[in-house]
Amino acid sequence: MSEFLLDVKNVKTHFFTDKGVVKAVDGVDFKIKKGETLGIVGESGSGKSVTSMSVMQLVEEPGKTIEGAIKFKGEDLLQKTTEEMQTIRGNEISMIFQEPMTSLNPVFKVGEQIMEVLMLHQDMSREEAKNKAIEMLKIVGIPRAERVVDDYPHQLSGGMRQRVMIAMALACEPSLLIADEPTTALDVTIQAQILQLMNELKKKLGTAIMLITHDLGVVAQMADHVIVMYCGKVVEDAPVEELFENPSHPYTKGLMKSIPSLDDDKRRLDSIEGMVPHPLRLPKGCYFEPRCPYAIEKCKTHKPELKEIASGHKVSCFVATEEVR
Amino acid sequence: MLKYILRRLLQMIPVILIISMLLFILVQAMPGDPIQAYLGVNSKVNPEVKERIKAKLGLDKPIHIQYIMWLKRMLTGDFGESIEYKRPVSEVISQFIWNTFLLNIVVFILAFGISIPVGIICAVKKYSRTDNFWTVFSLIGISMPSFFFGLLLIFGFAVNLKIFPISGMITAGSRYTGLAYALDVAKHMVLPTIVLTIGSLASLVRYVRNSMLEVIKQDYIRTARSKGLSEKVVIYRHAFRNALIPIVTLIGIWIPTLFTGAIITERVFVWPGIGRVLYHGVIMRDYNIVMTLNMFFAILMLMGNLLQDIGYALVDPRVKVE
Amino acid sequence: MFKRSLVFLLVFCLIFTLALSGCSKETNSDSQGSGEKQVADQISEAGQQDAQNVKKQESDSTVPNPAKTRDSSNTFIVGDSGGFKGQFISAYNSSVTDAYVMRLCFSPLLRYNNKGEIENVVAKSYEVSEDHKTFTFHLRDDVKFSDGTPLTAKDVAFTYHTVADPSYDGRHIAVVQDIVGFDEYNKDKEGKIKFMEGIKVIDDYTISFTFKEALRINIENFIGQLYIMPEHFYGFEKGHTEELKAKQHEILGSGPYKLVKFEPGQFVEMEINENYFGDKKPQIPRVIIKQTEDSTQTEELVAGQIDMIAGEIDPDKLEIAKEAGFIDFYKYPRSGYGYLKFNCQEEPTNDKNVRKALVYGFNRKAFVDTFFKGLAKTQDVPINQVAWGYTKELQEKLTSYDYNPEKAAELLEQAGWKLGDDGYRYKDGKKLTIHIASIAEAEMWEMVAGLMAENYKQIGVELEISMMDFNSLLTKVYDEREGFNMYSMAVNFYTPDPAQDLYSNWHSKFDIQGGDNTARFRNDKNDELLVELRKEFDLDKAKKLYEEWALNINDEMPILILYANLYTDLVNNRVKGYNPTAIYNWSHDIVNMYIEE
Amino acid sequence: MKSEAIKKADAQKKNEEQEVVGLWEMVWANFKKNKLAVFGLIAISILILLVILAPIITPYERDAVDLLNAEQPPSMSHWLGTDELGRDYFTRILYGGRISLKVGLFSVGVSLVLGILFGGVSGFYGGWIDNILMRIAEIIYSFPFLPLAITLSAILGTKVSTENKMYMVMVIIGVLRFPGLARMIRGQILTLREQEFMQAATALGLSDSRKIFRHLIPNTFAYIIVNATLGVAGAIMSESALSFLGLGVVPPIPTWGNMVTYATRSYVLKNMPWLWIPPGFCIFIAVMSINLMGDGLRDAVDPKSNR
Repeated sequence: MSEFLLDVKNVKTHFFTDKGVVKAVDGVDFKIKKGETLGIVGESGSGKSVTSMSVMQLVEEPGKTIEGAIKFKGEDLLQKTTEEMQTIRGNEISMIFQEPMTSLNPVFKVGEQIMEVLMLHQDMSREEAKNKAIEMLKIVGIPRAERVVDDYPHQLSGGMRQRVMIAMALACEPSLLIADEPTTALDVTIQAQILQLMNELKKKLGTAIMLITHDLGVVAQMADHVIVMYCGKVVEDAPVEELFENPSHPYTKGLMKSIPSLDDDKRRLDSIEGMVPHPLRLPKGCYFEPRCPYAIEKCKTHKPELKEIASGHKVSCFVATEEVR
Repeated sequence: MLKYILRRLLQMIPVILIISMLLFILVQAMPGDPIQAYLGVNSKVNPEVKERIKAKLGLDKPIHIQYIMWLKRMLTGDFGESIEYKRPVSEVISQFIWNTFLLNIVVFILAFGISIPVGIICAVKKYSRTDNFWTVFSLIGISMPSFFFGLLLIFGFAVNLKIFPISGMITAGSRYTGLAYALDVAKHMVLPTIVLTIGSLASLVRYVRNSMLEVIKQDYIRTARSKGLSEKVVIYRHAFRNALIPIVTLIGIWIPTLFTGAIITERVFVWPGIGRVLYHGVIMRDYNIVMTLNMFFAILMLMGNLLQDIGYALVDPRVKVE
Repeated sequence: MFKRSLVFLLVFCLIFTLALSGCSKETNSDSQGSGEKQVADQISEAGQQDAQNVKKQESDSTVPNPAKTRDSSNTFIVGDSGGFKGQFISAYNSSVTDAYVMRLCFSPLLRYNNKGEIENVVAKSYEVSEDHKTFTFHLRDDVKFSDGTPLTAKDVAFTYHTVADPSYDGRHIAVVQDIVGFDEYNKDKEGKIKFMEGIKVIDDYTISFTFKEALRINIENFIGQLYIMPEHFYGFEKGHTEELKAKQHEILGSGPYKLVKFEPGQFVEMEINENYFGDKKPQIPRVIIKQTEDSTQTEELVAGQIDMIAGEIDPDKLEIAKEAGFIDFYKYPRSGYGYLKFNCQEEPTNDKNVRKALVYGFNRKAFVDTFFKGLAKTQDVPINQVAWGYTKELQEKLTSYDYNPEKAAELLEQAGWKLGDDGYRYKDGKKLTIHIASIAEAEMWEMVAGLMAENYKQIGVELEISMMDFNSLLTKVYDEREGFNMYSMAVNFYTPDPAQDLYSNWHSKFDIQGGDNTARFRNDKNDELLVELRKEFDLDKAKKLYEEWALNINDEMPILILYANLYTDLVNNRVKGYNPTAIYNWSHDIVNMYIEE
Repeated sequence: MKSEAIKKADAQKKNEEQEVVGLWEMVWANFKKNKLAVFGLIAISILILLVILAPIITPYERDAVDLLNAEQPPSMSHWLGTDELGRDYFTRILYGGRISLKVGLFSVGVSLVLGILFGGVSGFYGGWIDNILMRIAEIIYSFPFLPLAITLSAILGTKVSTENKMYMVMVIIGVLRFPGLARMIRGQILTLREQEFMQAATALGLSDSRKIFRHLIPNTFAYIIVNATLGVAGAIMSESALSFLGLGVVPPIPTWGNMVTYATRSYVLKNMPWLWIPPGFCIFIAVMSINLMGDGLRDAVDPKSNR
């Protein structure tokens, strides 16, 4: 068993639309150790969600993972059959989504939806599953769990529903939990509770978390290791302290600058000029070149590769790698 | 829930009364009087004698008095006598209504039995060959007048291929009983059932397909898949349970059709159903038959609507039953 | 698979449009009027021979006949699209189909045979009193009902009293309304008067009926009108006909057959009545009348599922039956006609010349020959073809109103309707518009409406047609009696001596609300003749009266007779011994018919 | 077609300024993807075109009787042959189409307007308004179609010209159909009313009518379109059923419905196919194309449908 729980090598997931091929995920590499939290940061449209869906093999038409390998506990998920994937989903890898309001089936009781996973993967009987469901609800901090188990989703608040999602995801004690912007739709106070809950559960159940977010604050608080994605590629990969102290890729620097900090009295926030390029008309060289203040000639013509500039800190940018050397 | 049902039933009473009033006025407003219709042309009956018969049936009284007399009789369960058949309306109706019910219950089961799976498949495999096929096929059903479609089937299967009988519900002169009788009726039912079922497929398949398409896009379907459920379970349990909501309204609409009978289809296949009785009742201005049948269908329709709303509450927990 | 059919559809539409845009305009080659005459004559010549000399058209008996291999082959199955109401007893009989069952299971005092002569049935003889007001009948003493009880004069009296009962709301009241004592009996609701004065049971087998007036046609009330019902079975207390109504579809009669089974809306099954008194015993073991649908009954006949269809007029269906090869054709002239009655009190058809012009102006022969393909002709007097009053000599004397647009135009000019520049005629500023109220019987009316609109346009008459269902028309014509110039209907007379029908249809006395004189025809000479015609007992004098009446009405033209058609009975050739006329159908002739194995 | 150069320039320009796609352009873009829907659009436009251009296309008058060549099979002078009275059948199909399509579209229009009004208002407000409106809808829904048709066509029989009588038939068909749609829309709005975007709309202080007709009704668009397109078929069928029962459009005026009715006789079915195939085929094409277009429109309009 390699020491990495999840080892993603050069994964490419493209969408074959009738207007052209959109390279949503264009050669992504990263690794997650057991019990570790990996943060995936990037603007919307950078391929974060598609990466997570590729891991789960739930990419919808017309998308398809055409290259690379996703080694989970040493086995490549891309070679698995649909049935094998179905035994993994919800059992060994489970997922929670951004929109708690619409992610639960409105016509089934909340308890039923949790019990379903337990009965499917742990083949428990109905009452065993019900008790476990109640237990899970208690774990995720839902008061009066015995009553809530028989409630319908529309009877719960957004925060409560996200807790139910987490209960459902962790019911089978998966080794990896993929959280696709879990707190974006919640207000700040609830957000903090959910994040704190996820950390407790991580420690208690030893579940690795792949946390996808565009919020650097969340990453700082939760992640052990971070990768920054831009236009379907990983542009920087570093442990969290290293990244915050020493952001090397111009895009990461731009992101860092745009975080509002309490002690800074500047009224206008810095933002990165320009827009994310149209997926069908990507520049030839480095994708960030059109918006990069430090761009040099080479950036226009060649595509940078991820190179290690410090222990565990890689960056794919010519300027950044030269400077260090 | 029981309180709600009771309240809705109470609410129906004024509605039924209003319907009966409007219906009575409409039926009376139909030009042509039943006595003249019954006596027909060149009956050589003296006009004063005609007046005497009208007086006997109370047709000469002003409309509101006739209505009150009719209402009193209805409340005591006496539906009056048919001018055409000269027998109590209840007796005439009971002879024919069950034939209509028999035909329509089979059509109901077939129509929903086919359209639900087909609708789901067409939704899941959108724009596939099967989806296109069923879209066009089900449109054939509603773009052909039923008598035209009926006759085509008769000339095709009954006259040329001689597989099915041409008309009627049982073979004339046959002394079948028990199973043989049932088989004989079944043989006679095939063609009318095809006409009525295909006729209704178009709307059912489309409604099921569209409600499924709406549901399949929802987030909770993605969640279901992420829980490792098989595609079958995701579609038939999670998706279909939500698509059931608009389908329940269709069942409500269908309840009355179980009894109203298709006037034209019953006529083309000489199926002794209630449709033909109603048609003749209207043509011959047989007031009691027309009033009783239409009141029965109106009440059925109201029940159907109630069933719909209850169905909603059962199927969709979000709808509170105030 | 589906893609290809899609492409085909698209290509078809494209060719369709290309063909259109590419083609050149062609003028409408032949002229309207003259062409019509040639084709009408060709078709009608063929039709006329067909009708006149060949009464029965033998079919080829070698052709395989599916009816022979049918499981109920010893049964004679008649298809009828009219529809049962299950009112088999004579008092409440109101549909042609129910009447078949009545004639098979009950018997009348007298009836017409297939030569149009009066034939004795239950009555073995009758005589008329000096004052011609009383008819005395002597019954056969060997007539029994199917349960063996003998039929006596009491049963006859009972039958004639049921239709006079105060609570009776059936259709046969006209049979007794002219008998002495009817009004007193009919108005007495308390049931004090037990018998009508005019009906006397003299002994078990003799009964007399006395009428208010001495009319020849009174005898008609005993010819095939009421079929005798046994009092011991159908008896009811006066004023309570609901007891009789409850037994409408139960049958205890003295006819050749008795009821086995009645399946409402499907069929009626009858078998031989052993106690039948008739000299000629029935030879077909079982008879079934099956409910059919117009558009498929010919196919059932050709498939051998039914043996007979009576009274067919559609040439297309006759064609299909002919192709089958094993169907015999029995043709007979209809005792009645299809017509358009004028409203003689409504502008502009109150003017005799306008009426005549409208008859001359419409090519009835073209319509008849196109629609009936020769199996019908037109008439110029409202009487049934089989009436003995409608003699050859009379027909020669009548002015014929064959299609003559010039004469029509001339008559309209005389009536003061001058041709306007828009091709229509005007008088005192009003356009000559004819409103026709019609029932919506699609096939025939589509053709009449189409032809008439064209023909009348040419003589400057505008036609407006309003369609409605049968009973709306009845009310407009019987009650409203205005708002239309012509209305379309058809009628049948069930007697060769229709004096009573003519009286109630044309006498001005009946030009009242609910009266049968719907043409609102008022003519003194016509009234006098009709009154005499009903009375005259001497047949030769009666014929003279018929002639005078016909010539007068032929000149007044209150009615446009569209067609007097031939009926065709289609019978499977395994059934023999049948020869019908319009008033003597298979249910009269059943005892002479047999099935050849 | 646009030359290559212009297309390239367009692409360039598009890339620079942010791609702004109006709602209808997006709808049209989605609609174009659905081949069946496009086919439906073409077919129905051809039919409508033919029907409108009837007087120009065919030299014959609609009711011109010509007994000399009655019941002729299709020939050069008569592309679709002639009927029993020798009238040019192709001409009658075109004029018949005018009325059938008018009946279909007009009555669906009536039932749409009433259905949306009743369904929207009662679904949105609920409470006693919902109760009353639904009861009214129920009363109308319980009205038997046949007696009403007979009564009105008889009462108006002579006073109203045949042209207006047709519109009256269309209104009856429309009015009697709307309760079904109203209930469907009400059901949808009951569930939609609960969702957040409605709370947002209330927060923005939108007027009720804007909420109902700008926000709620478009969400029920899928059902409205399906009901409307099926409604067209239903209306054409009702008209033909009326003529089968003798109360629809009056001869000699043709509609596809009564032409099929009149041609449905065993003799005609066997020997004169040109009398029953064309009208039946036209009805089928009209109904199919309208429904295919409806499907395409529904998919195209629904933003979430092709995420």
